[in-house]
This record gives sequence, structure tokens and C-alpha cells, in this order.
Amino acid sequence: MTESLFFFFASLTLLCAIMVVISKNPVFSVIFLILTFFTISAHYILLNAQFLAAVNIIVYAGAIMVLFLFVLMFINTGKNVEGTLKRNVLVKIAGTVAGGLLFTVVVAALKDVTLGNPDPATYDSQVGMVENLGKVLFTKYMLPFQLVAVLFLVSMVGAVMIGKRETGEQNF
Amino acid sequence: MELTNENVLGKLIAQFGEENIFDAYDPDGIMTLTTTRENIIALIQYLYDDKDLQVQFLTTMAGIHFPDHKGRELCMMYQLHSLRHNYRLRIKVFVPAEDPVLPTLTNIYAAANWMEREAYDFYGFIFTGHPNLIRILNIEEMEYHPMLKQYPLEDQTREDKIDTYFGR
Amino acid sequence: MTLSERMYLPAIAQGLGITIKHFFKKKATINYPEETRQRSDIWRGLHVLKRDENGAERCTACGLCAVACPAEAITMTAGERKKGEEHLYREEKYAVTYEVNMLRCIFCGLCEEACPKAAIFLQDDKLAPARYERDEFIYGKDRLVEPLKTTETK
Amino acid sequence: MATDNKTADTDQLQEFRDNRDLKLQDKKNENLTTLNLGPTHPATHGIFQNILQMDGEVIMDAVPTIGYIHRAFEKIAERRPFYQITPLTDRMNYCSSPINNMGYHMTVEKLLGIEIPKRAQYIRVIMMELARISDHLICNSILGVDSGAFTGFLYVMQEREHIYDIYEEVCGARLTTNMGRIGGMERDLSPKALHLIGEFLKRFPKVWAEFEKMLTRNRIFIDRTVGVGAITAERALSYSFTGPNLRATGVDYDVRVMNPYSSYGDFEFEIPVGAKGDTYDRYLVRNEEVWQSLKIIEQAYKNLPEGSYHADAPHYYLPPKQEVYTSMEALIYHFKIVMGEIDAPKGEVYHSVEGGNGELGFYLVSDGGRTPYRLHFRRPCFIYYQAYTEMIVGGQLADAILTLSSLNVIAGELDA
Amino acid sequence: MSDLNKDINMAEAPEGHSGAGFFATSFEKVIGLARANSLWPLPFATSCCGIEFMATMGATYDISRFGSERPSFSPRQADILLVMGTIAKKMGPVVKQVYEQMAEPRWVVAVGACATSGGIFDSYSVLQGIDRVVPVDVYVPGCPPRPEQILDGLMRVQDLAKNESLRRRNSPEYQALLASYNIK
Amino acid sequence: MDSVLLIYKGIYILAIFGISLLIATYSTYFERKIAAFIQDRVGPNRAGPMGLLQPLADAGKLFFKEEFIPAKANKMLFILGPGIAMLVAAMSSAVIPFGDTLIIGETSFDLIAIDVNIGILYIFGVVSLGVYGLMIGGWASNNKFSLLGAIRAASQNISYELAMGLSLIAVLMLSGSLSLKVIAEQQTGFNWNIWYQPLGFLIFLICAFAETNRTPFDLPESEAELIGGYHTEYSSMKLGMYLFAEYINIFVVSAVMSTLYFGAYNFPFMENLRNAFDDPVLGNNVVTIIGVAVMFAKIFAFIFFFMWVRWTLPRFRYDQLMKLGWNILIPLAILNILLTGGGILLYEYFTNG
Repeated sequence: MTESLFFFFASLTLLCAIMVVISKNPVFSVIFLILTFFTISAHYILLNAQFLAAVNIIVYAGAIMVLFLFVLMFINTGKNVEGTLKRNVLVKIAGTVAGGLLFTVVVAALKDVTLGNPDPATYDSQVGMVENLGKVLFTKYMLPFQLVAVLFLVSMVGAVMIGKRETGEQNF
Repeated sequence: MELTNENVLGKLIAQFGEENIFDAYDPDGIMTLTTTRENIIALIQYLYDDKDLQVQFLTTMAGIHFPDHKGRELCMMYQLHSLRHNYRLRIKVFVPAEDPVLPTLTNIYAAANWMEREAYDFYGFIFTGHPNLIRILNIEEMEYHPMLKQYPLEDQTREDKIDTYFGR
Repeated sequence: MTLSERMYLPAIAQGLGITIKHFFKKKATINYPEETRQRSDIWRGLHVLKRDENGAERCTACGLCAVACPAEAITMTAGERKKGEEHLYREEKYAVTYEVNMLRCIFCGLCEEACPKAAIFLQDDKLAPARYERDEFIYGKDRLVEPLKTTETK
Repeated sequence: MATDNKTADTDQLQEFRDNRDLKLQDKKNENLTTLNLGPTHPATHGIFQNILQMDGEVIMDAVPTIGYIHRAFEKIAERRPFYQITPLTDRMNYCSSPINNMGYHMTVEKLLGIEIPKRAQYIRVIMMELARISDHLICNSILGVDSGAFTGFLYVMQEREHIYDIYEEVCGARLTTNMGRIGGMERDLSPKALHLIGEFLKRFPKVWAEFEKMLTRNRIFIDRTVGVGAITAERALSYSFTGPNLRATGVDYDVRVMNPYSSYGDFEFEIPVGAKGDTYDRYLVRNEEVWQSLKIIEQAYKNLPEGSYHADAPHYYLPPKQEVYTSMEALIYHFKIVMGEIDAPKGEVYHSVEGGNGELGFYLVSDGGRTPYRLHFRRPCFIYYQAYTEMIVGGQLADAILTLSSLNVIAGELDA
Repeated sequence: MSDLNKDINMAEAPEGHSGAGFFATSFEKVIGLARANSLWPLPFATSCCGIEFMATMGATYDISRFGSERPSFSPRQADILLVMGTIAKKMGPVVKQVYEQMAEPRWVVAVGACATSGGIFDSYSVLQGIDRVVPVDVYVPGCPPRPEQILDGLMRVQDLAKNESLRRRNSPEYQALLASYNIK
Repeated sequence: MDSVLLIYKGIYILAIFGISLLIATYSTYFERKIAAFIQDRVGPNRAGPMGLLQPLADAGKLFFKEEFIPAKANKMLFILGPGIAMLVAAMSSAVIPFGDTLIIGETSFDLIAIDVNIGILYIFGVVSLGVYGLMIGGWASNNKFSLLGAIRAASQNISYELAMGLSLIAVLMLSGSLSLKVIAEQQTGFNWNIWYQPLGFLIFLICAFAETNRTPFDLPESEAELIGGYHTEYSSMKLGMYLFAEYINIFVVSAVMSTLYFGAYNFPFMENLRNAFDDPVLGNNVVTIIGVAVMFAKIFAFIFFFMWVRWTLPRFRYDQLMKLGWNILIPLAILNILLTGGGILLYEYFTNG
């Protein structure tokens, strides 16, 4: 069951990812990207990492992609984007070369990989749960976590300040 | 200075001369005088700038058509108001129907913009120097100026009126 | 703005208070068509051509109402009263046809005011009804003249 | 009064202006979108079109088009006898028809030289002030509707129904009143009408206070309106603003005081003025004017003099119906007046009244015929609307809509 | 609550054969009833009649009793086009355009003297009745009509809606009507 | 999971879905009635007794109205938009605990569809997706008003999600769990979170208004400015779905607020009531059933509040709305987190010595 689900989601992920690239309309690209995030979240759930799945959706699908779409809508107003991309020979050659290189790298990387076989006896199914995640973050990765937290706070304060400046008042 | 019709008229005649300020009378307590189109802007500007008068409010502008007055068929009436002294006066300019050209007032009063467009629309006055002299109320395609007396109230060419019963 | 006004909430609470007060208030709605609103006695409603106390039509087709009508909604043709029609028409002249175009009519009441014979009235208790066809709005004498019996009761 | 310290802070206005200037500097940004506002946009109430050049939500330029309900009032007026023009004036500013009616009647009376008895004048004052109230009611409550608060509108609409009841009792119609005649009123105030006015005076202040409570000090509303669509006194005068919109900029010009007509001199009232000429000031000025109108009505209602309700002018004023039926002389006058053959003198008059929206002027040229030779209406809305572009540029779309409602531009008057 | 409703005519249940737990009626009638009780108006208010429409929406007359209080200013969502006020020649094409944008089923009510016939404004600039540009279903006379009359007009439209075939817009008569107005 | 529970879950999910649809349908009716009552009117009263069939009439009409796809619109996305809005709205009620457990025989039935341990995040994630429906629909209509509405919706939702999330964190700090079920269970009796988190609740409430696009935050569809915003071009049932989604969202948000801050199905003196019965099973079931009623009463109270506010307040302007979100609510929410953290520290300091 799990395995077939995995293959289903994996193929769906790949399909959506390919559609992101080959869609002519950027809005469709964004929508397929969102679908890709969903399928990836499905993978997380299969891995019993519900927290990551939810956060993935909230952050990527719920916020970042909204911004993408937002920007696209602004650019796209009334204009037909399809066909404006120039497809001359040089672009095609560059694309082929880059794609080939990427393929080589992936093959090279995967050549030596052996699939890990988790031992069912010692496998902890709760590893992806919120509690464990929290414990790891607050013990092993305490310093980076705190640094990131400070970074986020700074950026949020910055955002608020930027918002304030627009009103014409002087800040600082 | 208390503004009365007499002293204002005296002041204006002293400034512009008898030949440019004429036909002054007051039909309803508001002094009405006539000037020429060469002097109209200068006159209104003078009224605007003068420290004693301060006539700085354009109440309204109205065209009038007198088909029987040969050579001066079209009349433009400017009604001005001095808010400081609560004094109103009315200035008329007559122009011939075949040459309905007047200088624009938009440089003194912003309000004159649409009033002049309306006068153009209704009577066909041409205001030289007007920034955007196009029809305002009627459709652009209209071929005549409907307020001229020779045109009937109803559009003669139209076919959309089917009430055969009515009309005097 | 005072501090409390700056905080949004007091004014919002006040507004909410007012609206909830109205929530429980008696409703002002009149359930038309089951109930009708009281109209004033001089309301200018649908036209009627009056009869006199003997049941004869008052209108003499003088045409003043048509002249007074700013919308030009009234037309009539006058006719001479024949012998034996005295009980039908009050004066020697009468309106053979009398038509009001209810679509054009603006119910200004000038016709009523112009009538020297107290013949045309805008009644307060009837309104011109909505209809489907344009032709139905030419009200002829058949619909304008007051029915006979109401004169006695009124 | 709008000038007291109750008004919102001036720094908010300054902020708005700075902001606008800042944004206008970016005007070189070529990425403007064109937005067609109207002619059937819900916020345009009547019908006018604005083609806006927008940068995001900010309006960079606006091209107004009007004339969508041009009805040729002035031309029709040249073809109708004097008394048939009253119904036309109803339909100009239909929110305050009685003021238009009375204004026109006073103009003709001025031409004919008729003196109106005090009682008729007082009745006129009551009716005109009621009309002003109903005009301001609509304007201010629609301002609420356009800012999203629908409910206050329905509260005051109920009061407007009561004003309509009074109209109905006086003239027999609700909206297009055709009230009064040349030479006075068409009938005296009935006891029921007097009773209704008394009731109205008692009930209305509560409703209006409630309406004010809902909006005036609500910060959302203040934020939406302060600094929005502001115009300076100089520009407003240059645009020939009058009425509440001019008074909101701080100029205390009111025809009722400057050129008192219809015994306005007898009454005690104040002219509220604003300071900044923005939407909020216009709203406050109108609110306060409603209170002042109430004061005037109260005085006129209390001191309503005895006497005739029309002038003694048999040549112009229709004789009583009863006399028409009986006396030959009255019948002749009746015919002459209805046929429009009154002996109007040659001449020209200008008369203006303080309409719901500002100085409503009538310029009447008579050549002695049965119809006016030329009747020009000075329509305040026509004048306001041309300043609209200047007032909304630099603001946001939402500002433009509130500015329009607070200017109270009524299409029927705008397009004539 | 109950006393508010005591004198109100309910929308009548469609005629059908009612038996024990059995109620058959033609589907069209049900939909017709639904349509009749949910007529969203597009108030095309240009002048005075628009003010009376406000009164109709107001508490005293309350058009919402008929399920029509949601004014749809977007023509796509509206069911009846209420043309209220003078339509000048300049405005005529706009009315037509709005009508074309409306989704079927659509009805048009011409409210007031100006919209129905031009009324007092028999002048060069005013369209003498909107039935010159769009097909009108119901005429409401008056200048302006009282709110009662506007509600009357609305009830006439309800009658139309109740008795109309679902496939009205496919009928050849309707197509011919639209074609006569030059509406695609 | 044994088959009884599986079948039960299926039935329960369907029931919850049905209930949310029903509530959304009748919300339209109550909205109209409440609006009418607030405005001294009587509201719809001619379709059925007291107008109760009004929503059905609307639905019937919308179903049989002409489908209209604007000529230049992107057809697929145009249809997709309302679909997404509806789907997302309907998905979100799955993790809300509408009641405690019912015990029938040996089996106990949880009155919650899916008790995931990240319930709050689930709702948060799903609700944040709702904006796609509006954005895609608004964009695909190829109408400038719709586009403006879509853009407003997007920026508004993103901005207010932040403050909403931050205000939630304070609740999570108190409860120590992401599961709505756990959070509900913690607030037994009268021990509701609102007493500890008044500021947080206020922020959440405001953000809830913004997330559901209700007045005073109904900018995406403001009638006066945008003629309906993103749904300007929609007719027939596609419009109906947008309107529907809005009401389902209100229902869900009300349920979430009752769960998070107003003790979900808990009510005062419930323990006393439970102990008053001799039979613990019966006591439990009675309390549960009353609890469900209490939960729905709270939800309806919130729905009523939403409508009450809608018919009272004017709406914000776009920039003011953003300012409120970023400059006021977010700092307040951060402050609330700090206060909550401090409070917890103090409490622990005093209780543990």
C-alpha cells in the first residue's frame, strides 16, 4: 500500500515538475509548482513527518507561491506572454548542454548510492513528529535555531519598518 | 469702499474708456454692461486684480442667441461676483454668428473650462486658447449646435419617437 | 483623534451597540402588497375623468389640460353634444376621445389645476399599474371616466 | 462646527499630501493601467464616466466624460410657458426638488415684480430646509454606503420617508414635487402637514444624532475620509465652488446670508465651515448644516405668520377653483394663465438660492413672450465635477469613490 | 417573529398532485418559482427614479422581502435590469451593452416615464423609451413611480419568471426578438 | 482500525461535510435576515414560511442561470477558480473537534473526523490555500476590476496570515500541543483560553475577519469600488460557489475560534453534571451531547457576530488595511508572545518554587 502510494506520488511529482517547465503560460507553471509542493508534502506524510508536510504547504504553497502568482499577475496584465520567449538556435544549444550536464551529474551521484534499509526493530516511527523535531531543534541544533530565530525577528521588524516608512513619517 | 453700480461703472469706464464699456444698465439690481471681445479678458483680469473691487468669483457663463440682431447674433454673458463686497455684475459680449470667436477665460478661472465647453456645445462659440474645446454634453458626432434658435427642440431626423398622438 | 478613538475599538463597540439596539426594534416595513401605506389625500395618482352629481361627464373638451401638460401626454377630440345626450355630457361640447399616455405622464398635477370644470382629477387611492405592453398605457375614455355608480356613493 | 479641535489631526492631512507628492514623482513609471470607471459603476450613482490611469491602486490621471443623461433642460425651457418649467426644475437636483422649484418661482417673481406674503415665504423656508436636510441625508449616508457602512443609510432613509410624507401632504408628490406656484404656494399648509412637521422636529434629532454616532468618530471612517479629495480654498474659488463643498474649505459663503431671499434674514442660524476641504470636512459641514436647518425649520414653524399663502396677483396666480366655476373674470384669468399668456415684462433677472449643493442660480431673459427667451441654470454640480480630476489624482481608487460621494454630484443637475 | 408574518402571502406552492409523501410537479415550475423568488436586480439608475429605488430598498418598502435585495452591479450576476431614469442617446449603447453582458434568463424593467417613453424630455438628446435599444418586459409608469409601483413591476416580473419555459432563450421567437434588436 | 470505526469515520466525515454545507446555505439566509433586522426591515419572507426557502430559491436560480465565460478569459482557470475556493473551504472542517467522545456499548466514538497531531497547522495550511481560488478566478476573468480584487485578496491574505500565526503561537505555548483535540480537552469547564489570551484572541478575531474577506476587510469584493472584485465576471453556480466558500470559511473560522479560545465543547459545571449521573457512561454521553450543542451555540454566536459587524462598520482602505496588519497587529502579536512567555515563566516560578 505505502509503496504503491509512493510510486503514485513520485510519478505525479515528476509529472508536475515537468509541467512546470514546459507550460507556456507562467500562471500554469505556478499552479503546477503548487501541485508539486502538494505531492512532496504527500511524501512527507508517507514518511510520517506530518509537521514538515504542513509547514511545507503553509510556507511554500500558502505564502511564497501566492507571491509568485501575485507578481505574475502584475506583469501579465493584458499581455500575451506566450510566444514572447525567443527560441533561437543558441538558446536551444545552451539548453541541451546544460540539461546534459545536469543529467551527467545526477547519474554520477546516484551511481554509488545504496538504498538504506531501516531495521524495523530499531526504527522509530515517531521521528518526524513535532515533539521529536522540537527536541532535536532545541538540543542538538540549538545555536543555529536561535540564530535563525534572531534573523527572522530582524527581518520581521524590518518589514514592519518598511511598512511604516511608506506613510511618510520619519523613522529611526 | 462701498461698491455701487455707479462707482464701479465709473471706475471701469475710466480704465477702459467709453468706447469699450457701453450699454450699461441694471435690470434686476445687477449691473449689466457690454464690452467687446478684444477687451473682455483684460476687463475680467482688471476686475480680478483690482484691490478695491476684488471680483474674484465667476458665478456662471451663459450664451444667448438673438437671431434678429444682425451682426451681433450671439451673446456671451459672464456673471461675476465679488465675494468680499458681495457685489455682482454681468458682462456681455456680442459676436456675429458667422464668427463666434472669443478668447478663453480659463487662464483666470478654472471653472471657465467646462462652461466654455458647454457654450461651444450649445452655441458653437470658439474659445481661442482653450485647452480642450470639445463637446461636453452631447455626442461628438452631433452636427449642429442645438441651442441656436433656428433648431427645433426635437431632433428632426430621428426615428425613435413613435407616439404619433402627441406634439402640438 | 483622542487615544480612545485611535484604538478603533470604542467607536466600533458604540456602533455595534446601536445596530443591536435596532435589531430588537419594531420593524418599519410595510408589507406591500398586503398592506398599503397611507397616502395623503392630495396625492397625485392615476387620472380620473369626473362626472357631476347627475352622472354626466364634466369634461367639455376645452383643451386646457392638454395645453398645460408639460409632457404633452393628453390628446382629445371635441364633439358637439346631440339632443338627448344631456344626461351623458354636462356641457354642449364634450370629449369624443380623451387619451392620456401614462408612460409620458409625469403626474405633475398641472392638468388638474388647469381644468376649469373640475373634470380631471389625479386620485389619491389609485396608482398607474405596471404592465407588459407599451400599448396598454394609452388610457382612453373607457378607463379614465369614472364609473357611474361610484359618483353616488362618493 | 468643523473648525474646533474635534477634527482629525492635521498631520494626517500633511501625511497624505507628502505621500501623494512622493507618489506623483514616480509618475515617469510607464506601467499604468487604464481603468474605466463608469458610466454604470455602482459608485457613480448617477451616470458619469471616468477613465482612470492607474499605477496599482493609485490614480495618476483621470479623464471625466459627462453628458450621459443630458436632457436639454435649457432648450425645453425655451419652448414651455413659465409655469410648465417647474416640473423641469424638479428633475435637476432631484434630492432637493423643492429648493429648485422655489428658486425658479422666485426668479420669475423677481421678473414679474410680485411681492410674496410673509406666510408663503415662511412655508417656503420650511420646505426648502426640509429639502436641504433630505439632500444632505442622502449625501452623507451614501458616503457611508460607499465606505461600506450600509446600515446608517437605511436608518436615515426612514427619516427621509417622513420628509416625503410632509411633501406629500403639501404638494401631493414624493420626489418630483412640483411644489408651489409663481406667486406663492398652491395651497396652505394643512393641519396634518403642520402636525407632521412638528413630529419630524421632535423625532429627527435623535435619529441624526445616532447616525453621527455611528460614523463621525469611528476611526475607520476618519481614516478613510481625512485628507481624501482635499482642495484648497483658492482652487475651490477658482473652480467657482459654492455651498457645503466651498464651506468645507473654510470660506463662509452662503447665499442665504449674503443675499437673503424669502425672509431668511428673519432666522438665526450659523454657517458651519471646515478647514481643509477634504471629504471629512465636507461630511462634517453637511452634518452641521442639517442641525442648522432644523433650527431654521423650528423657528419658522413656531413663528409661522398668519395671512395669505399666495400673492395677490390675479394676472399670474391662478384664481381659486371655486371662483373659476362661478365668476367670469376669474375664468378669463384662469384661461390666460393656463394658456401661458401672462404679460411677462421684458428684461433679464438672475436669482440664486442656496441649493442643497450650493448656489443654484437662474438666469432668465424674457422678451415679453409666453416663454422665457433664455433660461440658464447655474448648476453647482456641473461646477464641482470639473474639479474632480484634480481632487482625486494621487489618491487611491477607494478615495476617488468617497470623494465623488462627498461632492454630492447629482447627474441630473450635472448634465442638465 | 410570527406576528410579522401573519399577513403575508407565501409564495404559493406549485400546482401538482400531492398525495401521501408524493408531490409531483413539473420541474420547470419549481425552477420558475426559484427564479421568481430570487431576482437579483441590476439597478441601472441614472436619475430621479434611482432615488425612489433607494426608497424601495429602504426599510419602509424593503425589496428584500421578495428576495431581491442583493443588487448585482455586475451584469453577469443580475437577473433583472431595472432601468431607472432618463436614458440619453449617449447612454443608449451603454444600456444595450449591459443587456448583452447579462446572463440568461434576463428581464428588463423600464421604470418611470423617462425610461419607458422619454417622458417630459421630448428633446434632441433623449432616447424616447429604452425599448428602442433593448427588449422591455415590464413597464412601470410614473415620474418617478412610487416604491409601491416599482414593487408592482417586480411582481410582474415574478409572474413572468414563474410561467416561463426553462428553455426560453433557445426558442425561435426569443431569438427573433433579440435579432430585431441586433443583439447577437 | 476495526471496521466499525472506519464506517463511523466515513459517516462522520460525510455528516460534517453536510453540516457545513447546510450551515453555509442557511448562513446566506441568516445574513439577509440579520441584515434586515439590524436595518429595521423584515428581510426575505415570501419564499416559504418566513422566507426559509430563500436559499433554495437562490440555489435553484443560480443552477439554471446561463453559464458565462468571458470571451478573452482563460477558460480552464476560470472554471478552476471557484472549484478551488469551494474545495479548500470544505476541506478545512475535518480536524475540528465538535464534541467529546460518545460511548456506545464498548466502543467509544470520537466526535472528530481526523485527529491529527498537527490539527492547527492543517487548518492554517488549508485556509491559506483558499486565496488561490480568488486569485486564479480574478486573474482568469481578464477584467481589471477582477484583477484588482485578486491582487487585493492575495496581499491581504498573506499579510494577515502572519499575524494570525503569531497570535496562535501564544495559544500553542499554553497548550503545548498542535492538536485541536488536545487544546479542546485542556479547557475543561470554564477554564477557557480567552481568560489567558484576550489580546491574542482579539488579534485572531481581526485576522479571521480579514481571512474570510468580511467587512471591514472586504476589499477584494468591495461593491462600491470593484463591483464585486474577483467574482465580477462570474455568473450562475460558479458565483454561487464563491459565495458558498465564503460562508463555509466563516463557519470554519468560527469553529476554530470557539475551539481555540472559547473552550470548544466545554461548558461551566460540566464536571458537576457528569458526576450527577450514577452511570458514568450515561453521564459522559449526556455531557458530550450537551457539549456538541454548546459548541454549535458558540459557532453560531460567532457567525452572528461576523454578520453583526458586517452591517455596522465601514471598510478600510487598501493601504490602511496593510498598515493595520503589518504595523499594528504583528508587533502586538509578538508582544503577546512575549507576555505569554513571561507569564508562563512566572507561573512556573511560583508554582514550582
